[in-house]
Amino acid sequence: MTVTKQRSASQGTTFAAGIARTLADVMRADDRVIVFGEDVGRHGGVFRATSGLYGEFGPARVRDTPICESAIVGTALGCSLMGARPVVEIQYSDFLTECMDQIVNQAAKVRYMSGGQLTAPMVIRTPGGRSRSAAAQHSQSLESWFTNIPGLLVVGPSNVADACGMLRSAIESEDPVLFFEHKLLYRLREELADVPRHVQLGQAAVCRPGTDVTVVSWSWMVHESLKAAETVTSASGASVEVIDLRSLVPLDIATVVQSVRKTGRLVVAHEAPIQGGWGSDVVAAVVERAWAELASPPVRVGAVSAPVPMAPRLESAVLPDSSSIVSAITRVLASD
Amino acid sequence: MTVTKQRSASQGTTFAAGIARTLADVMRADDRVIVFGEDVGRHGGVFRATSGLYGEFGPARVRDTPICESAIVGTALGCSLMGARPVVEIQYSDFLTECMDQIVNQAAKVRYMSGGQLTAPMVIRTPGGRSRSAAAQHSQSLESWFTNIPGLLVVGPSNVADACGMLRSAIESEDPVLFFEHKLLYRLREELADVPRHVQLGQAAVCRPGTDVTVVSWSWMVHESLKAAETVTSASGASVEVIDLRSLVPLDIATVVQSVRKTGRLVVAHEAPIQGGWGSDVVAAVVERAWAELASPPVRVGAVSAPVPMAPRLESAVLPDSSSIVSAITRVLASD
Amino acid sequence: MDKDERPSANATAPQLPQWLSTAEAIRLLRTMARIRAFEEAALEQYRQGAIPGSLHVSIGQEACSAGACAALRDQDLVIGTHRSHGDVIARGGDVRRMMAELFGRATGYCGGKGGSMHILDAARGVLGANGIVAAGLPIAVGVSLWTDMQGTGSVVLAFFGDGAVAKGNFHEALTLSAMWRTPTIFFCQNNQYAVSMSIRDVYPHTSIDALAASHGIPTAHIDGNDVLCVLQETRKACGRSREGGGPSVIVADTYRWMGHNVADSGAYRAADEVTAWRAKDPMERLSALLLGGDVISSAELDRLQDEVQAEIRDAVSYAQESAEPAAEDAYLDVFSEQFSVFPGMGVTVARPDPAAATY
Amino acid sequence: MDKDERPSANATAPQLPQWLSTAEAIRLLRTMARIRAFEEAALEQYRQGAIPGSLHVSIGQEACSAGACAALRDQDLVIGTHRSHGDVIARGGDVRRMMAELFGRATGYCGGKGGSMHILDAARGVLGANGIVAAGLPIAVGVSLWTDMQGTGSVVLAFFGDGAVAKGNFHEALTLSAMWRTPTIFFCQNNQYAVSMSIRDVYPHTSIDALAASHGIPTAHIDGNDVLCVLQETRKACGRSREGGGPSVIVADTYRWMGHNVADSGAYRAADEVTAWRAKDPMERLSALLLGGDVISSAELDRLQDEVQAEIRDAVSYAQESAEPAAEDAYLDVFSEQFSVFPGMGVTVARPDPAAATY
Ligand SMILES: Cc1ncc(C[n+]2csc(CCOP(=O)(O)OP(=O)(O)O)c2C)c(N)n1
Ligand SMILES: Cc1ncc(C[n+]2csc(CCOP(=O)(O)OP(=O)(O)O)c2C)c(N)n1
Ligand SMILES: [Mg+2]
Ligand SMILES: [Mg+2]
Repeated sequence: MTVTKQRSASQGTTFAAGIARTLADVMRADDRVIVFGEDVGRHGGVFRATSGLYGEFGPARVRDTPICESAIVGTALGCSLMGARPVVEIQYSDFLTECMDQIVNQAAKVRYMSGGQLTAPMVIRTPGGRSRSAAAQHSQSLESWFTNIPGLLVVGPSNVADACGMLRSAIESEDPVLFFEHKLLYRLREELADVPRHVQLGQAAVCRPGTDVTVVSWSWMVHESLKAAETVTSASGASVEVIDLRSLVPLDIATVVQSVRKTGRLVVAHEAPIQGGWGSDVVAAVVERAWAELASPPVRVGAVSAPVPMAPRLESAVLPDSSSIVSAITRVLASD
Repeated sequence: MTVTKQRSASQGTTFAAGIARTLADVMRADDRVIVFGEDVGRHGGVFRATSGLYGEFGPARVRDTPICESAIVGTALGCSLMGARPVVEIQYSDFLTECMDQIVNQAAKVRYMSGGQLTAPMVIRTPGGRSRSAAAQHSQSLESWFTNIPGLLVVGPSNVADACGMLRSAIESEDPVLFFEHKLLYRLREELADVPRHVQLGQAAVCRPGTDVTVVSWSWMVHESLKAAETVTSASGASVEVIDLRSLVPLDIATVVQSVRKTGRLVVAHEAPIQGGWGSDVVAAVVERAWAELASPPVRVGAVSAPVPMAPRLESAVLPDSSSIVSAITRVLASD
Repeated sequence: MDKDERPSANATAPQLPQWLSTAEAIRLLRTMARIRAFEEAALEQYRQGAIPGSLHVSIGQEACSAGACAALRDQDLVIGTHRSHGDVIARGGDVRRMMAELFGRATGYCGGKGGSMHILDAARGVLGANGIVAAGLPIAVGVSLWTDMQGTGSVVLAFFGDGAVAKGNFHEALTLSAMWRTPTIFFCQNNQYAVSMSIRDVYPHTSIDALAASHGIPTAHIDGNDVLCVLQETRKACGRSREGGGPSVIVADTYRWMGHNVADSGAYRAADEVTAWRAKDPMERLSALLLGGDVISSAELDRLQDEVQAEIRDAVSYAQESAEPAAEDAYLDVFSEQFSVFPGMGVTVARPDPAAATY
Repeated sequence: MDKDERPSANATAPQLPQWLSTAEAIRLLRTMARIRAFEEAALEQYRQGAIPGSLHVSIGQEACSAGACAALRDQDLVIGTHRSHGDVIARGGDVRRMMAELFGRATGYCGGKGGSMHILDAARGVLGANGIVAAGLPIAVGVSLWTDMQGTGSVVLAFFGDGAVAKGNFHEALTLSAMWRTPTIFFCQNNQYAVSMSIRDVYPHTSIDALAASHGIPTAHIDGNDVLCVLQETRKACGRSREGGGPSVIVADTYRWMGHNVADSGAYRAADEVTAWRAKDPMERLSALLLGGDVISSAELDRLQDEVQAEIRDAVSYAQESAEPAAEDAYLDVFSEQFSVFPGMGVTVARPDPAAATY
C-alpha cells in the first residue's frame, strides 16, 4: 500500500473524516472514550475531525470547552487517571505552548513518579505543521520537543488509513500520546476498503522501496518525499527508498538502519527547522549504528531558521518542499 | 583560562554572586534594566542570584511577583517592546513549561512578524538541570526545545567569569535570550580578577586543548567532561580536547568543526535525554561538515530516556556523569 | 460595574450629548465607516483569491475600536487580538499599507511577514494584533508598567474577546496589573461567541464583569454598539489611569455579523439572533443620531461614505500594484543585525562565520 | 462566602459540638499528631542526612489535611500540592512506606522515584502531591468529572496554597469545574505566604475568596487552624457536591511554622507574626477542647502521643532498614509494558527491537 496510490483517489474518505469515523467506532465500542476541546462538539471541530460525534454521543461524552488549553489537558489527565480514555483536541499545535506543564511535567511523568501506581492513557490530537499562509503562530511543527520528554509517545500519520489505525492504537495505548495531524492532510482522500484496524505505534513503513538512497520522513513531508523520489528517479534513474517513520517515540530506528545498510545514503526531511529538529536524532542514531555502511554524510532537510512568514513567496523560502528534498538527494548521491 | 583552575579556588565569587554582581553593575549603568520574578526581590532569589538588588535599586526596579510565569514573561516582553531591558527569573527551568507561549509565539517572533517594527531585548534567567534528588519536576534540562524556535538566543555558562560576561552580553543583546544557569554551578567559586566585561554570545571556548578526541559540552557537563578528560589522559595518555559551547543559538559550529578536523573523533555530552537533545544537532552538523576527517562515528552522551527519579541511586542510573563520558571517549577512541 | 452611570441612554437620545463636539462625532463615524469599508473590501479580495491565509473581520463591532481609540492621546498604546484591523484604522493607520499587508506585499506594514493576524503599526502605538487568544494581555501589562515607570502619562488599551476570559493569561495579567496599578484599560469586545462557543454556555453561574471585578479592578459593563458610550467609558478609564488610579476593565456587548473567520459560516448562531444584532448596527445608530440632530445632512453623509470608499479602493489598488517581497527577505529580522540566518545550513551562527557558508 | 455560617465560633467553646462523636474527635487529634510527628521526624532525618532532596513540611497546618480528609468517604479522592505528607496520613496512609519514600528506598510508595514532593497512595485515593504550583487543580477537575460521569458519588478534594491563586491554572480549573458542575472541593490552605511572598502584597485590592467566588462557586472563608471548623465546612461542601450541587471553594487561614522548605529559614516573616500564629496551634486547640470537656484525660493524651511517636519511630526504622532500589529499576515505568527503555541507546523503541541492542 503506497501513499502515492491513495493520493490520486478522487472519492473515498478524507483524513478528517477518517479521524472522526475512528473516534466514533472506538466510542461505540468503549464507554471509557470521551472527547473534548474547543469547538469539537456541536461545531464538529474547526477541521471537521470530530464531526458527527456530538450528535451521536451527546454532550456528556463530547464536550465543548472554553479556551483553556492547560485545563483541557489537565482535565483529560485527571479523567485518564481514573480509567477514562480521553481524546482531547488542541486546536492548533502551536497552542501546545499553552499546556506544556500538563503534558510534560504531569502526564508524561505521572506513571514514573508514582512508581507505577497511576497511568495516563490519554490522547492529545492536534493539527500541526503549515497550511497556506497561516503565518508564524499557526504553522509550526513542534513535535521534536516532545521527543526529548521521556514518557510521551509522539506519532503523526501521513495518510488516511494510518490515521485511522494509529488513532485506534493511540487510544488503546496505556501511555499518553501526542497525535499530530498535519493540516495539509485533512482533505486528502483515500478509499478505505481494507483499512487495518490497528497500526502499531513505533513501526515505520517503507512507502517506496529503493536501493540507492534512503529518505526518512513523516506526516505531510512523506508526500513531498515521494514526489521528490519520483522526480529524482525519472531524472537520473536513481532508486529512492522512502520511509515514513509514523512514530518519533518509539522510534523504529531498526527499519531505518536496515534501509541505510542497503542504500548507504540518507536524507532526513521534516518541516520543522533543522536545528533542534528530530532529523538530527535520526542522523546521529544512524551514524552510530551504520557507520561502516554509510557511503556519504547524511543530509537533513527542514525549515530555514526563521518563523513562518505569511506571504506565499516568503513562506516558500522558509519551508521545505519536494524540491528541497530533491537537492538533498542529489547531494548525497553525488558525495562520498 | 581553563575551568579546572577556577574550580579549585576556595575563595572568590560564587556563580550566584557573580550573577547578582553583574546585574547590579548593569543596573547601575543602565536605567532600562529591571528585574522581576518570584522571590527575586526582598528574598534575593531562592538561589541567591538576585541578592542585594532589592536593597540597592528598590521595589520599582526589582519586583517580586506572585506565581504567574506566563504573565512574568509576557510582562517582560511588554516592557522590552517599549525600550526596557528586563531580566526575569523563572525559578526553575522546569517551569518554562508554564510560559512557553510567551517565549515561543510572542517574544521569539515579534521582531519577525512585525517586519522589524518591534524588538524584544529581554533576558529570561532560569536555574536548570539536575541538583541532588530534586526529582522529575525540578531536574530537567529543557534547553534543546528552544533551539528549534528561530528568534531565541539560547546560552548557558559553565563558570563564573562566563556567567558574568555572558549575562552582560545577553542584557545588551537586541534579541530575547534564554539564559540557563545550572543549579550545581551556583556554589562554584572563582577568583574574578580579570573577568572579561563581555563574553560574546555564539562563541565556544576550548577549555582544554587536545589532539585525539573532541568532547563538546556546555554548562555543568563541561566539568564532568574535564574530569573525564583527566581520567582518560591519565589512564591511556590519550589527549582530549574539551569544548564548552556556551551558546546553543547561535551555535559556534566552526570551532567544533575545526577541532574535529584535528582530532577526527567526537563525543557530545549533555544532561538532557539523548533523543531530542541538542547533541544530535552537533553530531549531524559535524557529520555534514567534517565527514572526511571523521575517523569514527561520533557518540552522544545524555540522560537515559526516563524522568529524573528522586532516589540517589536511581538518579545516577539516569543522569550522565564523567564516567559516562569516559565510556564514550573510550568507545570513539577504540572504533574506526 | 457601575450600572447607573451607563451612558448608553444618551446614545438613543435624538441629539448629540453636550460633551461631544460635532467634529468629534463625525470623526467617529468616519472611523467606523473606514473600518467597515476596509473589511468589506478585504473580504471581497479574499474571495477573489488576492488575500492568502485567513481573515477575521470585525464587521458589526466597529464602535469598539473606533470609540475606545478615540479616547486615547497620541502617546497611548494599543494591544490587539486576532480581530484587530479596526485598531490600526482607528489610530489613523495607513489603509494602503494595511491592505498591502493582507495581500502579503513588500509594502505592507510587516513586509508581508505578518498578514491580517499580526498587523501592527508601532509608530502609531499599535503594538500588535495577536494570533494567540489572551496572549496580548500580559504584554499590555508590561507595556503599561514601563510607560508608567517612565512617567509618560501614557495609558495602554488592551483589547480582548469574551473567549479570552477563560484563559489563565487573562487572570494572570489582571493580577499583576491590579497589584502594580498599571495604567491599563482591559477592553473586552464581548461579541457573545468564541468561534462556536457561546459565552452563555461558558458562564452559566457568573459573568465576565464579575470575574474581572473580582481582581479589585473597576469594571464597567456597557453597550459596545454605542460608540459614544464606548468613548465616554474609555475616557473615564483613561482619566483614572492617568491620575494613578491603575487599571480598568470595560466589558462591551457587541456582535460579529460574519462567521469567526473566512472559513466559518457561523451556522451555530440562530438566524434571528444575527438579525436582531444586525439591527443594532453601530454605524447606523450614530448616523441616525447625526442626521436626526441635524449635525450632518444626508448628502454630507453620502459624501463621507464616498470618500471612504474611494480611500479603500485606492488601498486595494495600492496593494495590487505593490511587489511581492523578495524571497531573501524571509531571512531578515529573525534576529537583530548581530546574528545571521543562512538558509539551508541548519544552524544559526554568529556573523561572520566562515564555516557556516560551507554547506 | 457565607460569613454568618462560619462554624469557627463553636471551636473555641469549652465542649465538643453535638455533631461530633468522641471517637471522631480523638481520631482527628490522632491524625494531626501523626502528621506532626511524621514531619518532625522527617526534618530530623533530613538534618542527619538520611533524606535526600528537599522537604516541605506542613507543621502548623495539620488541621487542614486532618479536618478536610475526615469529611471524606472511602471512595473519595484527594489531590495535593508540594506540601502533602498530611494528605496521605489523613487518609490512613502507611507511614512506613511514606518514610521509606522520603528516604528514597525501594519499599517507599513510589519505589523511591518520587520522594516527598511526589508522594501518593493511589489505593487510598490520594492521587498525588505535585511539584508544580496549581497544576493539581485541572487534574482534580478531570478526576471529578469522570467519577461524576460514572455516578459513583465520589467527591474530589483538591488542596492548593495561597500562591496557586495567581496561576492561570487556578482560574482555568475553576472555570471548567463551575461550567460542568463537577463534584470538586477546592481547598485553599492559605498559610499567608508563597515562599517569601506575602498574600497581602499580592492582593491589596481583593482577596482569595472574592476571586474564587467570582466563578460562581460557593466559597467559604474559615479558620484553618480549627479542625472542627475545617471538618464541618468540608462536610457541607461534600454534601452539596454529592447532591449534584457542583464545586465549592474553601479558603482556610493557617500558617506554616517552618520555612518554606528545608533550605529556607523563613526570615522574611516577622518573629512576632510567627509567635502569634504558633499560639494558634491547631493541635493544642483540639487537645484543650478535649481535656476541657473531659473527653480525654491527660494520661490518655500522653498515651496517644506515645503511640504516635512509637509508630513514627518504627517508620523511621523501617525506612532505615529498607533497601535502596536497584539501579535497573530506574528504567521501569517510564512507559507501559508495551515499550522499553534501554539505557544508553538514545532512543525509545518498541520492544522487541534487535537493532536497539546494537549500541
Ligand atoms: C490560546 C488559543 N487557543 C485557541 C485559539 C483558536 N482561536 C482563535 S480565535 C478563537 C476564538 C476567540 O474568541 P474571542 O476571544 O471571543 O474573540 P472573537 O473571535 O470572538 O473576536 C479561538 C478559539 C487561539 N488562537 N489561541
Ligand atoms: C508553577 C510553579 N512556579 C513556581 C514554583 C516554585 N514554588 C514551589 S512552592 C512555591 C510557593 C507556593 O506557595 P503556596 O501555593 O502558598 O503554598 P505553600 O508553599 O505556602 O504551602 C513556589 C513559588 C513551582 N513549584 N511551580
Ligand atoms: Mg468573542
Ligand atoms: Mg502559601
